[in-house]
Amino acid sequence: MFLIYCPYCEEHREEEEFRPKGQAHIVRPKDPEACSDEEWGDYLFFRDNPRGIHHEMWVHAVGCRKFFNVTRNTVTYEILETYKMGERPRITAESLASGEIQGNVQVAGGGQQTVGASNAAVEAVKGEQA
Amino acid sequence: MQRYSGFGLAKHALSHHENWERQWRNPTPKKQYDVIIVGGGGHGLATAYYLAKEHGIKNVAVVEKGWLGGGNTARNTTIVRSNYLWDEAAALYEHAMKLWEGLSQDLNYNVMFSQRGVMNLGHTLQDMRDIQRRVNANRLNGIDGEVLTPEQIQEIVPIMDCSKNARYPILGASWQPRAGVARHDAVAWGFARAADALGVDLLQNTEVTGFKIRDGRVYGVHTNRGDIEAKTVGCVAAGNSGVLAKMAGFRLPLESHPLQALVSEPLKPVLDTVVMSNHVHGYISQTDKGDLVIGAGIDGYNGYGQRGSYPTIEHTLQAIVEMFPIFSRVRMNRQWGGIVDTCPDACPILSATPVKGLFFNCGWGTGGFKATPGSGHVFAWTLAKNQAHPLAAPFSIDRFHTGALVDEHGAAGVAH
Amino acid sequence: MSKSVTQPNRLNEGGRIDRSRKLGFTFNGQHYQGHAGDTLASALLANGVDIVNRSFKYSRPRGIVAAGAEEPNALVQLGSTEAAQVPNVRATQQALFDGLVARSTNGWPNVQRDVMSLVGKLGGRFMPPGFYYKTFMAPASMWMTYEKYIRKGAGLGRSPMEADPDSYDHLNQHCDLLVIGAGPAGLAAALTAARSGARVILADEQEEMGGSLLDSRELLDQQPAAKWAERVLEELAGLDNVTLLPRTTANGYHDHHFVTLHERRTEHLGETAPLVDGHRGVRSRMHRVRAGQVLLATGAHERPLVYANNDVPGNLLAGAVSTYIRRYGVVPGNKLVLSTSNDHAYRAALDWVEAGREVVAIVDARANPQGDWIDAAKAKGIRIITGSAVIEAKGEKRVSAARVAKIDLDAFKVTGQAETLACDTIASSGGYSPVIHLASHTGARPTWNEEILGFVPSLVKGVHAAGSARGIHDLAAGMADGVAMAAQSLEALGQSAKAVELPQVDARREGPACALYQVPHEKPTLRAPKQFVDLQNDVTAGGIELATREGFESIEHVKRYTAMGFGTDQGKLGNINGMAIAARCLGKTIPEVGTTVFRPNYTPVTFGAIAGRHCRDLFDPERYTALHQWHVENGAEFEDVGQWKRPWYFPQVRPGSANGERESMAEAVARECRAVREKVGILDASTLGKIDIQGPDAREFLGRVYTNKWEKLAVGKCRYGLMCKDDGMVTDDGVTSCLADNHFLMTTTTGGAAAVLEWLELWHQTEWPELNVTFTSVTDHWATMTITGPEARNLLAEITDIDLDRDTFKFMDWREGKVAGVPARVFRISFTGELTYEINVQANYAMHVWKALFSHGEKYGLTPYGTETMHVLRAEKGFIIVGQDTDGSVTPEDLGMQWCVGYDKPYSWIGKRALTRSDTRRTDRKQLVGLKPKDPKVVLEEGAQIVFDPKHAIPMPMAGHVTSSYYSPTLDSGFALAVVKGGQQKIGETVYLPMADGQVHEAEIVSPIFVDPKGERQNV
Amino acid sequence: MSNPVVAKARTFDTRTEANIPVESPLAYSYQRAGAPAPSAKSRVVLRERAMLGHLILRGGAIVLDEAVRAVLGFGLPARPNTLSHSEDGARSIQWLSPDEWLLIVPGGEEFELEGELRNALGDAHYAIVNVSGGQTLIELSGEKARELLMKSTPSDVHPEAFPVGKGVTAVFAKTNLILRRPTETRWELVLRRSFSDYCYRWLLDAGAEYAIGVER
Repeated sequence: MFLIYCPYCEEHREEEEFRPKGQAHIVRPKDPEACSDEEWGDYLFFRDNPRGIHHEMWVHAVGCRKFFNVTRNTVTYEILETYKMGERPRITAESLASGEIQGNVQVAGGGQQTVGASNAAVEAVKGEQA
Repeated sequence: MQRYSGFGLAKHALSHHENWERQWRNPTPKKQYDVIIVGGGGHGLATAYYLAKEHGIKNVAVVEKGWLGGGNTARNTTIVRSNYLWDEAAALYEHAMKLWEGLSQDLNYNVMFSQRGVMNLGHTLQDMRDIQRRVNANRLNGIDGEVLTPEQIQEIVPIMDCSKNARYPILGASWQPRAGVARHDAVAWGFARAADALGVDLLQNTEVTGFKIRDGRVYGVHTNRGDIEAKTVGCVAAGNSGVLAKMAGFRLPLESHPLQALVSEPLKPVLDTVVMSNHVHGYISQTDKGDLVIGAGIDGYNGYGQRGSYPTIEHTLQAIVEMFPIFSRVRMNRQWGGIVDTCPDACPILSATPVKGLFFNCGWGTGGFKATPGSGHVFAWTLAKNQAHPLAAPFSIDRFHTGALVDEHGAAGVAH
Repeated sequence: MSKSVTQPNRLNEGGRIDRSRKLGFTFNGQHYQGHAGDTLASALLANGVDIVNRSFKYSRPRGIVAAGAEEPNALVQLGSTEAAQVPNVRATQQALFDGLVARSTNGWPNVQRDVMSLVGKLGGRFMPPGFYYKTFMAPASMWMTYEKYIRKGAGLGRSPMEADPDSYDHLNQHCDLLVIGAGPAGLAAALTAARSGARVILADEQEEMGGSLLDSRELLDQQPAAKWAERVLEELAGLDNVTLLPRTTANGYHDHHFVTLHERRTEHLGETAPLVDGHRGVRSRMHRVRAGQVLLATGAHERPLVYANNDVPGNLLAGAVSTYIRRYGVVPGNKLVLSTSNDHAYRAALDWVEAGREVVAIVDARANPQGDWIDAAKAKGIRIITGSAVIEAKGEKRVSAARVAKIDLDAFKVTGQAETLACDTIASSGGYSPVIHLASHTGARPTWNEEILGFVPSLVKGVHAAGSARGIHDLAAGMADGVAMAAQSLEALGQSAKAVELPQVDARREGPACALYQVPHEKPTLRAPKQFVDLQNDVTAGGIELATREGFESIEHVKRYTAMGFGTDQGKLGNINGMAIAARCLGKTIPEVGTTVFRPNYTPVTFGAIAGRHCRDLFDPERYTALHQWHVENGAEFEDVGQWKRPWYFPQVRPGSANGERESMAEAVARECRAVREKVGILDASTLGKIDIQGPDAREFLGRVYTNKWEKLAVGKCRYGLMCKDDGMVTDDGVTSCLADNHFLMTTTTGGAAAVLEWLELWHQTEWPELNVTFTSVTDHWATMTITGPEARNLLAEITDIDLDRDTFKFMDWREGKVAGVPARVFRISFTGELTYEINVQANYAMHVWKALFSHGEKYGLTPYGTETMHVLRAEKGFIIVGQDTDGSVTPEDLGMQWCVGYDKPYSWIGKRALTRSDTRRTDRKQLVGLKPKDPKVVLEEGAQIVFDPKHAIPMPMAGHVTSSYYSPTLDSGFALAVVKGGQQKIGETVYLPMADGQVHEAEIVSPIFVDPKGERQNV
Repeated sequence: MSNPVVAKARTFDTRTEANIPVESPLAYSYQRAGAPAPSAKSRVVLRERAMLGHLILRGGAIVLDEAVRAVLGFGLPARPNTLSHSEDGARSIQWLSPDEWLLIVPGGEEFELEGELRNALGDAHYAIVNVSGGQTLIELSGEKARELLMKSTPSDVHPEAFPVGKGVTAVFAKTNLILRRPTETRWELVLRRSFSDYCYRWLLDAGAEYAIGVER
């Protein structure tokens, strides 16, 4: 069971409070009508799915209800960083390979990222309150 | 190939078992093959076997980075059934079921396919609607199945709590008598031995590190034991499909998730069928050794660690104790995890790819074991003819662009 | 049958048992006596019980081998009553209590004379590894019969057949440092961390903390080692920052230092938890520990040597012999032969001699062993045979002799004439394997250490190992290691360690051990008597050799082919020996053969303890509305909808029924339906999800998440909305009302409430953070009572100050006012097609309003109805239920709801783009229609499949299925909603529904609106 | 009663005349599951504080803080997962998320308070939602209160990790609730109405070994 640092609550919390939401930084095409079926399908369903460093979105479902991003190793399950919506990761597979850590750059007021319709996104939210 | 039989066994016993032959060779890779299968699990080995047996293509290598059958083949809960909802999926799994029914004899290897019946419980009115819909569809597709009442369920599984006091009382179930379980390791070994006997090279400890691709066509693979050439390459590497696709330069509509399972200590037989519940989320059967084999849910995050989160195990055992209160004092011996490649529609991909000559068979999610012979059979046809087998056609990658998904979440929602 | 209560193998003094407290127990029907402080195993040995079980495959008699978690044989069925049965309890880990009842798990008619042993003896050679795979194949039809007989031999113990009387729970713990194992290293580590002020948990699996100190021959500060342990434990117990957990096994090491500790709270007291203040205690408790750092001081397991007939009762581990003598005052025999590869095991012979019994010989595989222990043995006059080993045990139900011979380790052969030594006990030691299981759970692969001849753990960040657990077997060094590793752990936490002074231990001279696993025999392995590697699964050295011969070269293949390590002991004794044998057969080294991967649990844990308190009534929350009590009191049957309990229907006593017989569901539903269509009904609709949406961009947001338009919805108005995922498939629906220009109240489906709220947050937080809008769940704040039917207005008018005039308070309007004196928001929306008011009040007042409606409702025929009637009434109107009439593959257009799609909205709302993909543009998609059975008496089965040609051979092409189907009292006919391929263009055509019973129903495709197609009734 | 549209959102006074019967979310639970009276043996005591005013505040911390100070005389809690309260402890504000706070006041105050806050906030971007009917508050005290919580939530409730003044949203058994520690000896659980029976039964069951008593 993971221990996850929520960048909004500024605390480590148990995985039971969080839900994974799939690959991070998926961008919804700005002009969907201009997309081909292939481009739209890519946005909806196709994912990186790497063995190793993965940037993924989680939500602090039992907590502040904020979505945020996690850089995690999908083999060791080590969490290398968590960061807020709208920020870019400091640690990437490339940065680890080159030994350089990026600055924590705020690129947008919020996120400009979403989930498409991949598995994690369509997974039923079971047993939660609303 | 040394034929196996009860008589043969007795003969070997008298010679102190000193004359058994290897079940498969340990060959040195050749430079070139007609077909390379990447992945030596059940599906890959079955593909190689049917290529050799049905299509006469015997110059085949199975490239396996670890040991044969060491991935999900070794880690699943061995359930075999074909009662899927949609025509396309039902046809594929029923094709597999028919092959299962003669598999031990075909391979001369007892895969212990035990047709003890599989029950999918319904706990809500919507569960029951879905069950009726699926069973009706199965019947018209020629697949055995019926809807059971709680009384009938209680008769088949007297130890289950079928009372109305349960938190989610059992309202009924679907029942497929021909379904059951098989001995998972034996399936891999049986296909391996039979494929080897037909000339297929099984290359263990051989890891693919890249593909040889020129002008959009595949010419072979790079491995830790050198390059191996072939103009047709089939990837059948559950838990690694995304990684292989990346090597070939494209992405797949897949996420790899941990899927956990566990066994109890061996018990005298108390459960002679397979019980699955989507709603409370657990499924259970008892092996011929006496272990209760229990499948847990899938973890929501991507993971290649062959382990998942502990609360998933807790929830599963809560469900098992809810269904079988008598198991409260039974003890869990061991848990483990597999890596399942899940597709957005809970159906597999059996498909050509953007790279000519390179095919993928993946995305079986939580239920690939049951398809093993069918998957291999259909994929071998596809590789041999360079054209999708009619049963594979609906499962091409294209469907994620056109939208023609085959949404089996209802039937496949519970991991198995 | 009462037996003599003397305990022939019990010493008159010594050990940590309480001789003043005698405990009676029963094993296989015989009564025995032991003492407080005994384990079941020590008590059985004290009573001279040799055979405790029969082996799984060959039914060979088996005795106690070990003294702890590694015991493979002594598995018993515990319990005097059916409900208290526990299968497969290791006698070595079960504390004795008065009245304990145990049986062997195998053996028929009994463990002394087992009929199956004949099969094992005669048939053993016909059952090599993998024999199942090679036979039972012909004829194919016979396999299920063969399997039936194979299954008769399955299993060890048996499941209870009654529900468990005990309860279990979880305790969530958090600490800086978790120390696992309270032996010398663990105690030293815990003391260091505790004195430094860290939050420490110390867990140990045994009945008593102290580990090897409890049976050590060493002196600490010139005192028995156990005294030091007692002192340290006393100090730790007095510290607030320390939690001591005895009888607690760390059974799983999960990610990020989450460790599960299984505490057996009452298993040493009785077979069920005793009553305290009339309340049954918690039998066992799972501590779910989140640790900052973890220190593994789990010690080592001794490896037995693998020689012929090494499974006959009387073959024990050397260390177990010491433990039974020193800790329990039990000598498990009279004449001992010790076979060893190392110095350490000599202690067993010394303990044996000091207990006053005979040591026939120490057989040491090394040519020239040197060290203090050897000198001590020589000083006692014990015969030491060097360069040799016990190659075979003699005896059937108890060891009668040991055959000893010179061996050549490198050539793996017997080099001299075997000597037969009469004895009743053979103790063996092949060295010590660090207990690396927990470290291995983290995914770290252990590494082979040639110096200690064992695997040592690889450690992920934050995990430390100390003492024997990482191969430091020397007592003083192990304790020092505990201190050092504790300091290292604290440093990692940013804390500093206070110095701890360790007691003095006399230095010992010890010589190196030699590598010995399988002992050679005069005959080749496959022809020699069986040499057992995994006793529980009857895996032999010959079996492993055969597996490698057949091409099973990976250690994982060997394990799977032979079943080695798959027992309840998970190969604690056998795995390393098995790997060594495989390595020998393959001409490889042990590390080349591979490492072994351990998975949780370290030792098995009951399902109950893992499930905890989440059982029975607490399995899953039941959600209740504010009116639940009324529903219960008025006889409602309930339907589970998500976690909610919703009234399904309200069966009433049949008019004129003498014995209070209640209506059937069909009768109740028909009555409820008629009440709504003719008079007025009332539904508790509180479970619908309700989301308060505020902000200047609320309207824009709604326009993006709903398929239809929202920019013109006026204050005071309501509108139905349909929600899709971005794949264009319908996912939820509901009515949203405009409360003020920047303020909306959204309703969702009951089951979809949580998902929809999260969905809105997702899009707001990730994609459209620039929109100024907030979402707050108010589902529980409001109770919703729906009154519907032609009399609804008349009823409501009696208790409200709201102007209900049909021209001022119109359909799809909402108003505020008082209902029964309670402030209420009333919505004129309808899910039945009748005149409807949805009354929303603050939930704490709901019961009052509900009862007030009833007190005024009688004259209007006010009738409570449940979800079933609601379903019938809405289906008559063709209103869908998301999740019943849709299944995630249905678009708004498939539902014929183009009227609810804003094709020209400026923003490309969620789901829009997907509607123009090639597959969603198909005209033969399955589309929602109505079905009218040709025979009005037929109520089609929900889920029935629809075909165009019922005469088509199987497989029969299917065109769709029935999604909703009911009997309509209004139509006096069955009717259904269905999805049919191209159905919207097929109105008037006939379809067929072939059923399981052979009947083929006929139905006509019709409009899905069956009642009041013009929608006039809601405007009466 | 209803009031004119305030700014662009609509407030609604849900209070009634005093003689109208009102039911706490636990009314049915007391009847069905019982409410054992506290005794000398009770090492945990449970007490419901029903019918309080619960408001959710959404918006930016700076503007909300100013308005709250002006109206209530104390500000928003400065740190995530903490509480602030009036001097007498009768009114509290809890951080729920960077733009969300829970304001709990004596029952009956919530409507006027909402109006005053809205007036103080003027045209700022914010939201206030009355959720008083949807939740209730339970107090736990006694020497084993913390251990009872450890059985129920994976949150760390050790005094070092959960000092007085902290409040979090927590997993609780198979649901979730708001958990806060206003004083050294007292824990508060804010439950959703529809889950309150489950939580109550859970507490009675898990608290049985501490002879839990219910103060009524």
